[in-house]
Amino acid sequence: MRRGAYRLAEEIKQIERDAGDAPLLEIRGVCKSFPGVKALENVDFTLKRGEIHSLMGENGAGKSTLIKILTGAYRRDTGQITIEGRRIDPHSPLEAQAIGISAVFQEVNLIPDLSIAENIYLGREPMAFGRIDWKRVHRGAEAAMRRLDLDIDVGQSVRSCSIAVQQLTAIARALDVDARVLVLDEPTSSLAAHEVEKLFAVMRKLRGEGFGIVFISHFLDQIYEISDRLTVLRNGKLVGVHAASDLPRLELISLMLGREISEVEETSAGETRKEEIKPFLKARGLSGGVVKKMDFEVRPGEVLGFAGLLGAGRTETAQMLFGIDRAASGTVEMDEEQVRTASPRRAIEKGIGFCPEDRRNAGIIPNLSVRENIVAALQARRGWLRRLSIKKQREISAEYIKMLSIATTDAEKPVAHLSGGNQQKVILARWLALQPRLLILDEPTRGIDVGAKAEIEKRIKELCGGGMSIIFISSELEEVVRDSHRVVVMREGSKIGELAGGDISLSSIIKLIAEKEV
Amino acid sequence: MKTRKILAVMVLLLATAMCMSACSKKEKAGGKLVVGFSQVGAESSWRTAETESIRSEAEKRGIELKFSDAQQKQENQIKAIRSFIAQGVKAIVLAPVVETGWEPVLMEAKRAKIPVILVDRGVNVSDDTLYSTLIASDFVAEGRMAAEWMVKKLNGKGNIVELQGTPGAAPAIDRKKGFEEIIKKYPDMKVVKSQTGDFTRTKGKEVMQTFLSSAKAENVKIDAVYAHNDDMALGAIQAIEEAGLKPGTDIVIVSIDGVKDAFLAMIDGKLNATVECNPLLGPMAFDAVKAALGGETLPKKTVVKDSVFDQTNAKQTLPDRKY
Amino acid sequence: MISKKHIPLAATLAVFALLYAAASVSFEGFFSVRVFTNLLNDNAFLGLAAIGMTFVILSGGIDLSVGAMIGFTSIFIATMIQRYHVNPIVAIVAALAIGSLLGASMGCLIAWFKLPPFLATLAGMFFARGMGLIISMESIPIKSGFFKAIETFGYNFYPVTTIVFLAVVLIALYVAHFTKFGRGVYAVGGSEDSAMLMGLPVSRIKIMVYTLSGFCSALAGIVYTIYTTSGNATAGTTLEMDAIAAVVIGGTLLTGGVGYVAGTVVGILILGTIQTMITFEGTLSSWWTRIAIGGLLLLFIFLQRFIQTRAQGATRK
Amino acid sequence: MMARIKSSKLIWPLLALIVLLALNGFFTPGFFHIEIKSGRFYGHIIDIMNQAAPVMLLSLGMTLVIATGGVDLSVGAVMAISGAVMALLTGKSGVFMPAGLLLTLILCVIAGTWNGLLVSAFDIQPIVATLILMVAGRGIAQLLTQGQILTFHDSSFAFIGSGSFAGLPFSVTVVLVWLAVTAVLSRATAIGMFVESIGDNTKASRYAGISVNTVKLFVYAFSGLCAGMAGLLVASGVNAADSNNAGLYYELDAILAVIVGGTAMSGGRFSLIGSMIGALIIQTLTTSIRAQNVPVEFALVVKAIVALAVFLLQSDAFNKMFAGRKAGV
Repeated sequence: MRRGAYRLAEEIKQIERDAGDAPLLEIRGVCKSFPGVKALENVDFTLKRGEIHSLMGENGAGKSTLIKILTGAYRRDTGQITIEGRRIDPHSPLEAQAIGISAVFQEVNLIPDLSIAENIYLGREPMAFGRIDWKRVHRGAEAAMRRLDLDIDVGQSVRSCSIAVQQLTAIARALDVDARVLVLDEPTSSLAAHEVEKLFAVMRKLRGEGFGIVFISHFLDQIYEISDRLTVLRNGKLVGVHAASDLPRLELISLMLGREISEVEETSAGETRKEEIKPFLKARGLSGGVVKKMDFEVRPGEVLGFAGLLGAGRTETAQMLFGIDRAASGTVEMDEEQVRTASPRRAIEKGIGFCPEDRRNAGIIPNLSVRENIVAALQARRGWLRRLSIKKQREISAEYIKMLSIATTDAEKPVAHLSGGNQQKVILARWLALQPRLLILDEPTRGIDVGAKAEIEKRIKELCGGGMSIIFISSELEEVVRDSHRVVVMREGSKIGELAGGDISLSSIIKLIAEKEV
Repeated sequence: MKTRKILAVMVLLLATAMCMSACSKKEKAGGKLVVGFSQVGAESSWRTAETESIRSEAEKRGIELKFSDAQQKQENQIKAIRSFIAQGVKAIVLAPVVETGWEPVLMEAKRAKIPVILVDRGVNVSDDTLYSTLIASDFVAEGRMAAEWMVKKLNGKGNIVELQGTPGAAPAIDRKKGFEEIIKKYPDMKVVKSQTGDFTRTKGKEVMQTFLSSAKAENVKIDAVYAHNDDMALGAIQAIEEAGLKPGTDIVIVSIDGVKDAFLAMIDGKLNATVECNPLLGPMAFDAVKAALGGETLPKKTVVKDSVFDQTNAKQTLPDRKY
Repeated sequence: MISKKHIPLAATLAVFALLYAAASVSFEGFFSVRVFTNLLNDNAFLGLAAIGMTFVILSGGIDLSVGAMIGFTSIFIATMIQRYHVNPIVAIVAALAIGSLLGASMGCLIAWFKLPPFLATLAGMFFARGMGLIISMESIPIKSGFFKAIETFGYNFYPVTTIVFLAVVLIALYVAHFTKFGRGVYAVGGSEDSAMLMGLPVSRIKIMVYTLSGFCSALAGIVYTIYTTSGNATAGTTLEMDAIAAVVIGGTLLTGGVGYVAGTVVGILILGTIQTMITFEGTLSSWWTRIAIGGLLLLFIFLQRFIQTRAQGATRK
Repeated sequence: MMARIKSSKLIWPLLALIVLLALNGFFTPGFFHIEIKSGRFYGHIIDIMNQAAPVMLLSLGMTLVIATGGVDLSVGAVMAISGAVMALLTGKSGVFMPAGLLLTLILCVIAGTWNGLLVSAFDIQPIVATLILMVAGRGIAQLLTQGQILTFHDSSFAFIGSGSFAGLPFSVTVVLVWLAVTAVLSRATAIGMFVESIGDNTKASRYAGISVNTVKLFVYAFSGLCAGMAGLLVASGVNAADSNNAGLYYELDAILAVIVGGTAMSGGRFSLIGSMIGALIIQTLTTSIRAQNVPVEFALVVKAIVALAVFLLQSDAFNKMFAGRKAGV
């Protein structure tokens, strides 16, 4: 099987020499169904040599399915895929790689306990005298990482690295596998701005070398910055292929959402207020891990944004507040009374909820139903004796499925079967069901589509109207600016400033972050 | 700070080891005769009776006994013997878990000039100078005796069910062999069912329950039960009683070992006979040790006299039973 | 050149050294070449089984069939030689082939049909033990010149069983750290999904891991046969638990992906030392022996945990 | 819908049990023959229920433990401890029987809690944590009885394992009552959901405020209690406490029963009924081997093959392959 693939790759190279301007990759009429869902219906897609082609669409539009078919993780039902006119049929990621298709996925797929170098070379280690040539592995890995302008110890385990470095490692691996088609599925969602720039530089370089790159991102700015063409999918169907320069942003959004443009226009944070209301939560000198002496206050009914670059300590602060990590020092006061949140359970008792950044590992309980996922925290707070009746659970879940328009046919479906955005909404529902006083949202919009994002932002505002307070952590500064009443700006574990009301703007935050770094 | 803590733990460990050895060291100062005893384990009362016999005898004679429990594993016994040799014991008493596989390690003992006394089971070696003597019961003979008693009781006619010991265990194999040898001669006696009860009461009861149900369904009468040890017989008695039959009367039951509970069952009329297999080998074993160290040549095998007890003589024997 | 990730391994080794030192101080005659050679010789077959087990556990699985494989192999070889007068070398090669085949079949069940390793190998354990008993319930002594020669060699030079064990340790170290297969095992144990998406032949690696374990336990059976010059279908009962304990004590995580072959070797030595200490002590009743083994296991696991968290704390800083 | 999902998971073990029984009906003469004598039923089917009782009790606790993603290897040893303690209390010290039962079971809960502490508070892998008690526990039981088999002389205690109730062995009643208790405990409270949630994703469960350690502690303690009851049942059945052999290898049967019953080893969704069916499958197999008079040496191989067949029947991958082939033809 593998030899066949290898031979195929050889033949493809032959054709490559003969062929002129034929598309590098062509997908025609691909269909794929899952039980109860038509994930892809008759989808076409072409990728030229030396092109960065963005695949656009909401959650559930079929982007991930298409990618998985392309990389051999799924088998298509019908349709054909050709590389330079040659029909291919990858059965596994291994075969896809042999053909020249490499992918980096949204959720980083690496082996956490192996080193960066090992991860880059896993499965294709250079051999010398019948043994792995570790020197070459290390040198090669260092070179591959330097190609991404990253000069780090490639011997350290992936687990000990930040998500950004993990992501870059995955990209370095994909680039190094001799790919001709590179698929980047949400590669930038955990990268800081300068890291994104670095990645884009690499992508442009590769484009110049004749690679075809399939790019998926929910950052529209990035899409427009880097893409040559856009293919838009909606509900498993192809709705359009355009040159990026020909398609205005609003039109793109309307293609993706299938709604009237006016509906998705950005709304501003509105009037600022709450300055006079007394804070109910005060954190003083909170320290631990990377976090140093954090002071902040939360007032009822306000959105408190945490802004900062990756590694600024935003998530860590939130985790301390929620009792996941223990604070080395500092106090938290609620209603003038000192509270100790030694565990998430305690924090929940105090009326704090936390929507974690890592949805897959810390958010969803995959094989349990949507209903059970929604009521989990509520039930946990009630304890094991006071069980919610199934009827009550159904009511609650139905209420939130409706409120957050969670797309599921059935509340009894395992949550793992839902798309990422809908999973995120389920977790949001879990916390809303608790009606907490303070809800911490850590990257609630990461990796989800524009529509869901807009809905979540809208919901945040409504909740605050109802008196709930929110700590909002997001890598997208625009979101923070748009939604927060006050913003705590952090750098390297410390608070470096606080902005309120009309002072909140992109430039003011960036200025604060940049200020002392010079 | 980190190193200090690790150090503390290590010291703790060291102390534990020291404590463990403290008592044995003191005794060694007395210059006693040191004998190693490698026992199979503690899988049955019979076995613990044997251990106790050897222990108390050693104490009585002022011998320091190095005891090692192999938990039914031959490799553990081999390791123990090697350790005994390394420790420099004067003699080794071995109750082998199986008959084969002893040649290499016994050779080592011989080279170290340590006499080895085998108890309760022989070993299969090509060179019989590897051990001094064997003090044991003859499992095959026990099977024969049980069969002979049963033949007499049933007048050479009847359906027998057999409760075997653990598959692969030497007593199970031999007791089956001996029993079959005799039964073969009587065409009217037949072993209709034979299953393993793993030498335990629970399994003995379960297997007997199944046999009884089968017999009822197939319309076969079970006349007798032959159990490879008393425990399985005691379990079978329970099963028979629960089925509304009278053990010992409706169904004849014969087993081997002769433990106290078996005697009690015989007095109650529930068990018909048991073939004694004497575990109290301590005195004989240490006599042999003494003789071997004194340079005497011992007979290669001393067979412990086994005898059959039945309901007629159970009562007067019971007060003497030590196990 | 001890890198950060080798700290737990170094600590395990240090604990062994201390344990051994403590025993040497406490017991007369413990600190001798004889005791140390015995330690290797007596545990060679367990060590071989544990090395196969290390790979299985590293891949995130477990193999309960190793003990039964030892019993099967030993009775198989003995029957072949004694009853059918097969050349010993042929018998040994055949045993290795059968062991690998059985391992491979379990691997296929696990990789293709997604059976939990615990179950597939439990069935394998019943099967191997049962086949051994079918071949012969009675143990069989081997009276062959070949085995005699091995024994004499062992007496005059160095025990063959130890040589085989040490050779396999070296090969295993090479396989684990210097081959694609070895790294693949770590990857599959670390994250099966990722390994698949990274293009590793996950199914093939799994099948190979169980084949390797089958081979190792057959080899362990051969060493056991040499060790006792006999075949016994009940040999190696519950040995899988000892092997698992050795692997775990050696610092390999049962969840897979983390651990070292060298750690397993130290684990074997630690288990062996504990056992030797108990024999040297010589007054523990059966039950106290069990309780002592349980207690030492507990003590050791805590100690290891303590050292590991310390080490991790150090790396984090 | 819920019921449908559940039942579809139960279908394979149920089918396996039916096939096994049907085969027996065919090959074992009088397999379904049931006789009534002095108000009590007799027959293979009754034997199976009676003999499966200890493993069924064990598997109730084991189901919850496995559903949290753990495993409890110590149940066999706890069974031995339970019998030994009961024998000492009632036999040697003459404690009033019900009080003896209670004390014994409390002790077993403590033993289970010990496992739970190691697993939860000290975060030791379940196989290793329970291995410790598996090794040491039998030693403790032997220590208590000094390696002897202690005999009970209490007829009311004997009733538990040998008596009959409503024509069926009393052990069947014990199992049914305990199944009901466990079902109510896990499903009428939120424990069942917490257990499944922890088994499915421990981290997310902790973040949702479920006190993971308490739940784990509870399931191991509960497993200890179940093991204690099973130990008493076995001891009462033969009127003796045999520390050396009581419950030996029962842990494997209990684990098998749970897995055969459709609860995944990795944790998550569990089915108590499934585990009961699993235990019955195992016992039916053992009984049919005995009834068929399969030579002892073949019994293990037969067990291996049937077990494998059941595992494969349950394997989605196997079914898919089979279905695929059928469709292809």
